[in-house]
Amino acid sequence: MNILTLQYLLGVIFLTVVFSNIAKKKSASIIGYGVQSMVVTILIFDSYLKTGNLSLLFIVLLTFVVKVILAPLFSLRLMKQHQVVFSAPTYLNTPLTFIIIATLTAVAHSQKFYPLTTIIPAHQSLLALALSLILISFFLIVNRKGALSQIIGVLTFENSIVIFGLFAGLEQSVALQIGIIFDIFVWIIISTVFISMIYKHFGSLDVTSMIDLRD
Amino acid sequence: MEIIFIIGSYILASLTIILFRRQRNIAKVTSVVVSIFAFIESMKVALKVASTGAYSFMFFSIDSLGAIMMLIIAVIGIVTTIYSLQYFIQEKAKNIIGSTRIKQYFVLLSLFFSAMFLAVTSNSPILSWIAIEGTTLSTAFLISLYNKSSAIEAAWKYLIINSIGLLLGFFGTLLYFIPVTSLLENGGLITWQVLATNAVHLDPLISKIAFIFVLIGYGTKVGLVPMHTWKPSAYTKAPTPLGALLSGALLPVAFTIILRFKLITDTTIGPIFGQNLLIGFGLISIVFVSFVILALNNYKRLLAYSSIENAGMITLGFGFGKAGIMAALLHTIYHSLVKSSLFLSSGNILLKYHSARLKDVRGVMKVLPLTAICFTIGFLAITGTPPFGMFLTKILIMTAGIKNYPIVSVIILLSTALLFIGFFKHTSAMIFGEKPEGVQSGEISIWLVIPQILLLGIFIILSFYIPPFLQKLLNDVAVSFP
Amino acid sequence: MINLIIIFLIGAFGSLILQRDDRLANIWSNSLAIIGALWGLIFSITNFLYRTNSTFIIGKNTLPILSLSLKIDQLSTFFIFIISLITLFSSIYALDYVKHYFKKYNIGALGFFFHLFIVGMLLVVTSSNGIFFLIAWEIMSVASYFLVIYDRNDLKNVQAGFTYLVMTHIGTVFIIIAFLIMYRFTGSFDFDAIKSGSLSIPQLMKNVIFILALIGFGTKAGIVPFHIWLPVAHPAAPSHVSALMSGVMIKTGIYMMIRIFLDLMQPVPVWWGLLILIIGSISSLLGVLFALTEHDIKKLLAYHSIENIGIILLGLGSSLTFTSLNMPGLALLSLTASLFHTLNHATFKSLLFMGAGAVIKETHTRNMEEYGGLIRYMPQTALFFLVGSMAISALPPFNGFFSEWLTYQALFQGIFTLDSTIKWIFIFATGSLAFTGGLALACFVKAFGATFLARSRSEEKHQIKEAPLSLRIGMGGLSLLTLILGIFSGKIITFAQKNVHLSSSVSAPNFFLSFLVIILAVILIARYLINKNQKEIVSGTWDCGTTLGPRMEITATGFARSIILIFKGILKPTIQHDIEYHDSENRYLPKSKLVTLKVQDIHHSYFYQPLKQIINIISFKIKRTQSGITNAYILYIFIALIVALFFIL
Amino acid sequence: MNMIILIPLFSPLCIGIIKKIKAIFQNRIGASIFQPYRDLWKLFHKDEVISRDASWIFKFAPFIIFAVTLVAGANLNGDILLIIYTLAIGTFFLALAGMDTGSAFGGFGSSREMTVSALAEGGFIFSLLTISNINLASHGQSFLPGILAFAGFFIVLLAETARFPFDNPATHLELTMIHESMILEYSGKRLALMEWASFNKFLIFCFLGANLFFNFGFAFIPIIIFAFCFAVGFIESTMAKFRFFRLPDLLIISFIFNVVAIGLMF
Repeated sequence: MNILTLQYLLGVIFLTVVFSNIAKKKSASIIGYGVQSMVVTILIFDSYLKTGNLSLLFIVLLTFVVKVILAPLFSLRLMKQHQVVFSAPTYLNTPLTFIIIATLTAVAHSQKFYPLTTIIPAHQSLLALALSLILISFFLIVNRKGALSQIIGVLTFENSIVIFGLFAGLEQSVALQIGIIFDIFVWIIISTVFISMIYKHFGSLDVTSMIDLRD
Repeated sequence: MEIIFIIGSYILASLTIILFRRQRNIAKVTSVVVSIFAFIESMKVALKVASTGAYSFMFFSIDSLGAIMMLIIAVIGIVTTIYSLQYFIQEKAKNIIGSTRIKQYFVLLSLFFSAMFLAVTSNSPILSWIAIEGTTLSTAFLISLYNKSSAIEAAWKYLIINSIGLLLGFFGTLLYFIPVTSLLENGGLITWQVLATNAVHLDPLISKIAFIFVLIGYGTKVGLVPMHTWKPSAYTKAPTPLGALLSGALLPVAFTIILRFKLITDTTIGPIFGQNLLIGFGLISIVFVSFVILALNNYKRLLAYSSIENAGMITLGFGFGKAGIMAALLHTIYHSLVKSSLFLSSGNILLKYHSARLKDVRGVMKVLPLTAICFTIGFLAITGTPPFGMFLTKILIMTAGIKNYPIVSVIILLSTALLFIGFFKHTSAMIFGEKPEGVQSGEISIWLVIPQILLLGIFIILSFYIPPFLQKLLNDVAVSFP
Repeated sequence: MINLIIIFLIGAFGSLILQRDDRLANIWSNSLAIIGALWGLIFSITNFLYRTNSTFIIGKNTLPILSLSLKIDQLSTFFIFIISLITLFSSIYALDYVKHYFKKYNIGALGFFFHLFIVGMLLVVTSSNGIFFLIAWEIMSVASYFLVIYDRNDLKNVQAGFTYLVMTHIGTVFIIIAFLIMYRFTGSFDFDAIKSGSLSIPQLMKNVIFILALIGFGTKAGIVPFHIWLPVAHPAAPSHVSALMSGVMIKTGIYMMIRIFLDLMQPVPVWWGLLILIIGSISSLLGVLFALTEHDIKKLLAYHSIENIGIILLGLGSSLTFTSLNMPGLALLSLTASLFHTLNHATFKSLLFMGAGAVIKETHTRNMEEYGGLIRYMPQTALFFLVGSMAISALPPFNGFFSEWLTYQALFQGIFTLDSTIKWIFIFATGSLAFTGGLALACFVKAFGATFLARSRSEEKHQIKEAPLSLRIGMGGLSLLTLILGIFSGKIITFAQKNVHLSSSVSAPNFFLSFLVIILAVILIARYLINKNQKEIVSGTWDCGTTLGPRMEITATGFARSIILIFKGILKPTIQHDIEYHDSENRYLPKSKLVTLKVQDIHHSYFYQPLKQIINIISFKIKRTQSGITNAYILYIFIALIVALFFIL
Repeated sequence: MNMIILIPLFSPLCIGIIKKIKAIFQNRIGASIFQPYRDLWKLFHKDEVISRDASWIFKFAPFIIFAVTLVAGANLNGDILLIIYTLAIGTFFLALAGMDTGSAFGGFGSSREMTVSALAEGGFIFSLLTISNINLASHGQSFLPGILAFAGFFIVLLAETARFPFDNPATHLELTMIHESMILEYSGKRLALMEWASFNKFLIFCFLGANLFFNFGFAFIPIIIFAFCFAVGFIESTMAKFRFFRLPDLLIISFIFNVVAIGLMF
């Protein structure tokens, strides 16, 4: 896979993240997450083709099954089951979110992070984009009010770290693979158990109702 | 070898509790037995490390820092388990909590212990990261044990903030790995030693960024100020023994991982960068907490903020370097002992007064005389009044700091004074005064006081006489740090 | 020295063990204290005679900086002498005094903290390592805190304990900073190392150390700006403890000032001494003025401790000025003056506190307005209190006069020999000392008169009986001591003047003898020679026809009203009249009229109150950051990350 | 030692002279200058009435106060502080005796007395300090400080011996009397002793003033004392008594005079 297609795929991920930032409807951001993880599996599959390392194949299958199919389906089912209100409110209105996303991407491409993005000189533009992805997904968590969209935000954040790892030449390393697997495992538990608990106690998945624990 | 036995025994304990759900107090017996076994094992490990130095095998590598942490976890572990036996009997008597929940508590507790032991002794950063992630999970469920809406909210906040922190930590570890993976092709697990040896190839700027990510990531776990927000609500809503464990054991464990990464960054770009960052965070934490404590109205949050302040003091100690490191290590040991005894005493008060608000708690000296005495000694020790050891470590940290950071040390001293006033205001309001009529005086049960007396006893002995093997371990760690 | 401390430690833990049986615990702790005090007296006197300086190291220690080393030189021996002297008398006093706590509180704890308090003081005056000193200092403060809040049913005492420990702690923080700066330049905490290395400390840093040490030890000594805890804490403690606290504990602050300013930081600029002189004069003046406004007897005595500390500081300040102008003779004179006054103040102040304690034990109230006519029921306590008040207002046959006389000589020499601004500061100091003397006299006439003389102001005074035996022995011993110290002060005065010729000198013995002879002569002549056949008829006081109720007598507030109105600039008195009428319509037949005169403590309202408000506002603002919104928390982490990345890269 | 006899012997004489001078100014003949001796003699031989509420202080105070004036008289040329503080014992016991009987007048009298003597103390010490060290004056000119010190001293004399601008010795009006109200309850020999003591005190002050300020020699002392009596008599008949709350300003003026004197002198 030459650099051009990699850039093209990364562009798709970038768009999905931006879209989930702005999208009013919650289901949109879940579908966005699905597309994102699909692209990640393609990338890992590509690095498997290049290196022929069997464990990579195992991870490709795992991520494909969990992130692309299970997670979105599960969240959509959860939304239907709890008749969660469709609109996922955010703290800032859309133009302001756009401005912040733009500034974050500019920061990621700036001179400050130059050493970070030239770990592998060839992937310079890719790494810069991946870094901006990390910052934007971090901002996504801060901006969203619903509990479900916060989880989506955290998962996108985790996806962008994985992408950055892949492009920074860590495909082979066992650490990255273990990290991904364990992360998936953790988030399955959290989303299943906790979401139902919150819903049982708070009646809605809106985080803003949970503010009585203050000094 | 002992470490495998410890972790194995904990996992085994949690399995047995799950399987033999029928028997009445299987959970209690197994957890006590296992924690005693773990204490003996970690004592053996500590003695071995003191005599022969660090050793590693399979997935584990135990150095002197790890040995000290194991000792702390084991001691706090035994005491809290003993305390929680009686604590939950009382809670069940007042039917605040059902027996299934208590079984869940002991299962999660042993998982929590095994995760902590793994985190401290694992030889690869990724394994420690997974272990810390494990602790977050287990404690999240423990916090939401009471199944009340506030407990759920506290658990949710704890979960979200800590997982973001750990993701930052994960990203930081990845950055450390980047130059290393290209070297060794076989894709084996990258250990701390591998990282340390070829840390010199690390690009200085990347190691700086990586250390920032790691510090902020694991700093959320330790609870330094900008990332401390989950602590007060988590400690208040969690069952009391867990509060003692979180602040007594989990805080130092998370801190050791930051220290290990600091070692690597120090070899690449020298200690000054790491030290400045630590001092910065330490300073903000202490100053922030010393103001907030004055305006609190809940004594559990008071203890939470006090552990944030002590975390700040420990970071400061490591930030000042040289004599400060030995003092900071001692401060960690003393803080774990005293803070857990304070938490357990606050548990007694909660059992008696049924409310954590400072306004409702009066005349503890009349209602629970022994707990009041333990609480006062704990308060005097934690705020660093001289006869106890923590004053000495505070002074040693200050002497290390006065040389090249005089203004920082003066600010710290003034804010510790302010902290003393805040803490003292609340404690004297609680201890003295008339007994509210609804509360009948008399200690609940002797088993609820012995753990605190045990902890304070160890603390007082340690503040005057440090056993040789511990002295040796401390020196090894102090030497290994710049 | 070590066995002295061991005795007190045995006493401490012994009384803890025996806490079950009140009587036994009381006897055990007080007898141990008496033995310890006697041992201390013998130790200090032998040490004083043979001029022995000894140093000890207690056990080896694992930590590098701390070495438990004691160094006893003449100065520490003098202070050990004072501590053991007053402990002796206060424990004798305590034997019977503590009986009225028997059923209420745990006597074992009282004994434990009493002994710990004395051990703390002994270690403070002998330790020669900075950290060991700080540990001893805080043991002393924490032990005395638990003694202050001993009578904890009364919430005012707990509040007093709170203010006390907070102020002491702030003082200790300043002392720690001072020691840290000394450590930074001399590389160690040991006093000898600091002393030898003190030349390497730059002058600016020496001034900083001076200011910090002055604030730190001034808070403990109770000099004016930092005195607010003293009138609150001393009255709250049991009387034998407040005698020990105001007699001896505040002197440890003076001891450390002497140790640091005159011993460690020796080549000293002139303005240090002058600043202490000014603070001394202000403290003495304000101390006595606030004492005049008080009608709580123990608070009045506490304010007088501030006044006497001011007088001691005058001596100390002048000796510091003379050393910096290298006039060793005069420096020795003024130092002996301040040390002699420390000893005298310890004796007569504890005597007065014990007297007040005996009165409060009988009348169960501290408010002087409810006393009156107690001399009829408690003649011996009245006599001892009279001796104490004469000694404190520096009337000749007693020791107060001779130490104040020495301070005057030091100040006069200052006026005659020095020039320009320094002279005017000395004149200001002498003026303030003169006025303090006069006002102290007025204050103690009020205190003695309102408490003991004339008729009782509140009715139920019949069941008052004389103070028990051990109280009277304690007070009697101390009053005898003030007399002996007064008469045999000749040796100290000649020692003080040995290398400076004073225009005049006073010899106490022949003054005292002539005084006695003349009084006897007058009595003989008047009583037996001239009117041996006159009768003395006893009848009521002249009452201009109205019945003489308690309302007719002058009250303590009335007595001091004229002086308070004269000094209203400083004291800002507010007089409040509550008039109760027979029937509300006509205003002409008042049933009862209550006049309350309140004085505004300027330090409290212009410095401490605003400071407290600012801190509270800041803490509430900062607390609001914990607002409960999860997104806000994550935002903090995000900002921290961005700031760290930008700031560090 | 001869002062112990001389002072009590001649003090009633001075008071007689002052009364005579006042009488002359009111152009009446007035009692003879020896009248005070006869009054004392009469009082010594009268019976005494002692109040029920009084304690041993009331009974014993006159002897102490009288003895104090004798002792002060004895070491007049000794140390100035000793004189000042011995007289202070006298004031101390006088005020206590005033309060002891529990009558309103005594209480207020001692409160005013203590206020006046507290404020006068500063001026008193400083004036005697200047005078006793006037010969040490370093830079020569010692005339102006002498005058200022004498003015300060004279005001203190009037204050301490309860003479005119401070207190009217002749009146028993409870609003104004200070010294008289304290000895209101006394009678018989104790009243005599108290009166005599205040006479002695007056003479001691005049002697101090004469001896220290005008060192012409021992022979001239009676003349200077007579001049003092004349001045006091003159003031008593020409000036009005000050309101109580203007007295502090007068005493502060005397204090400032002495401070300026010392400032100039050294």
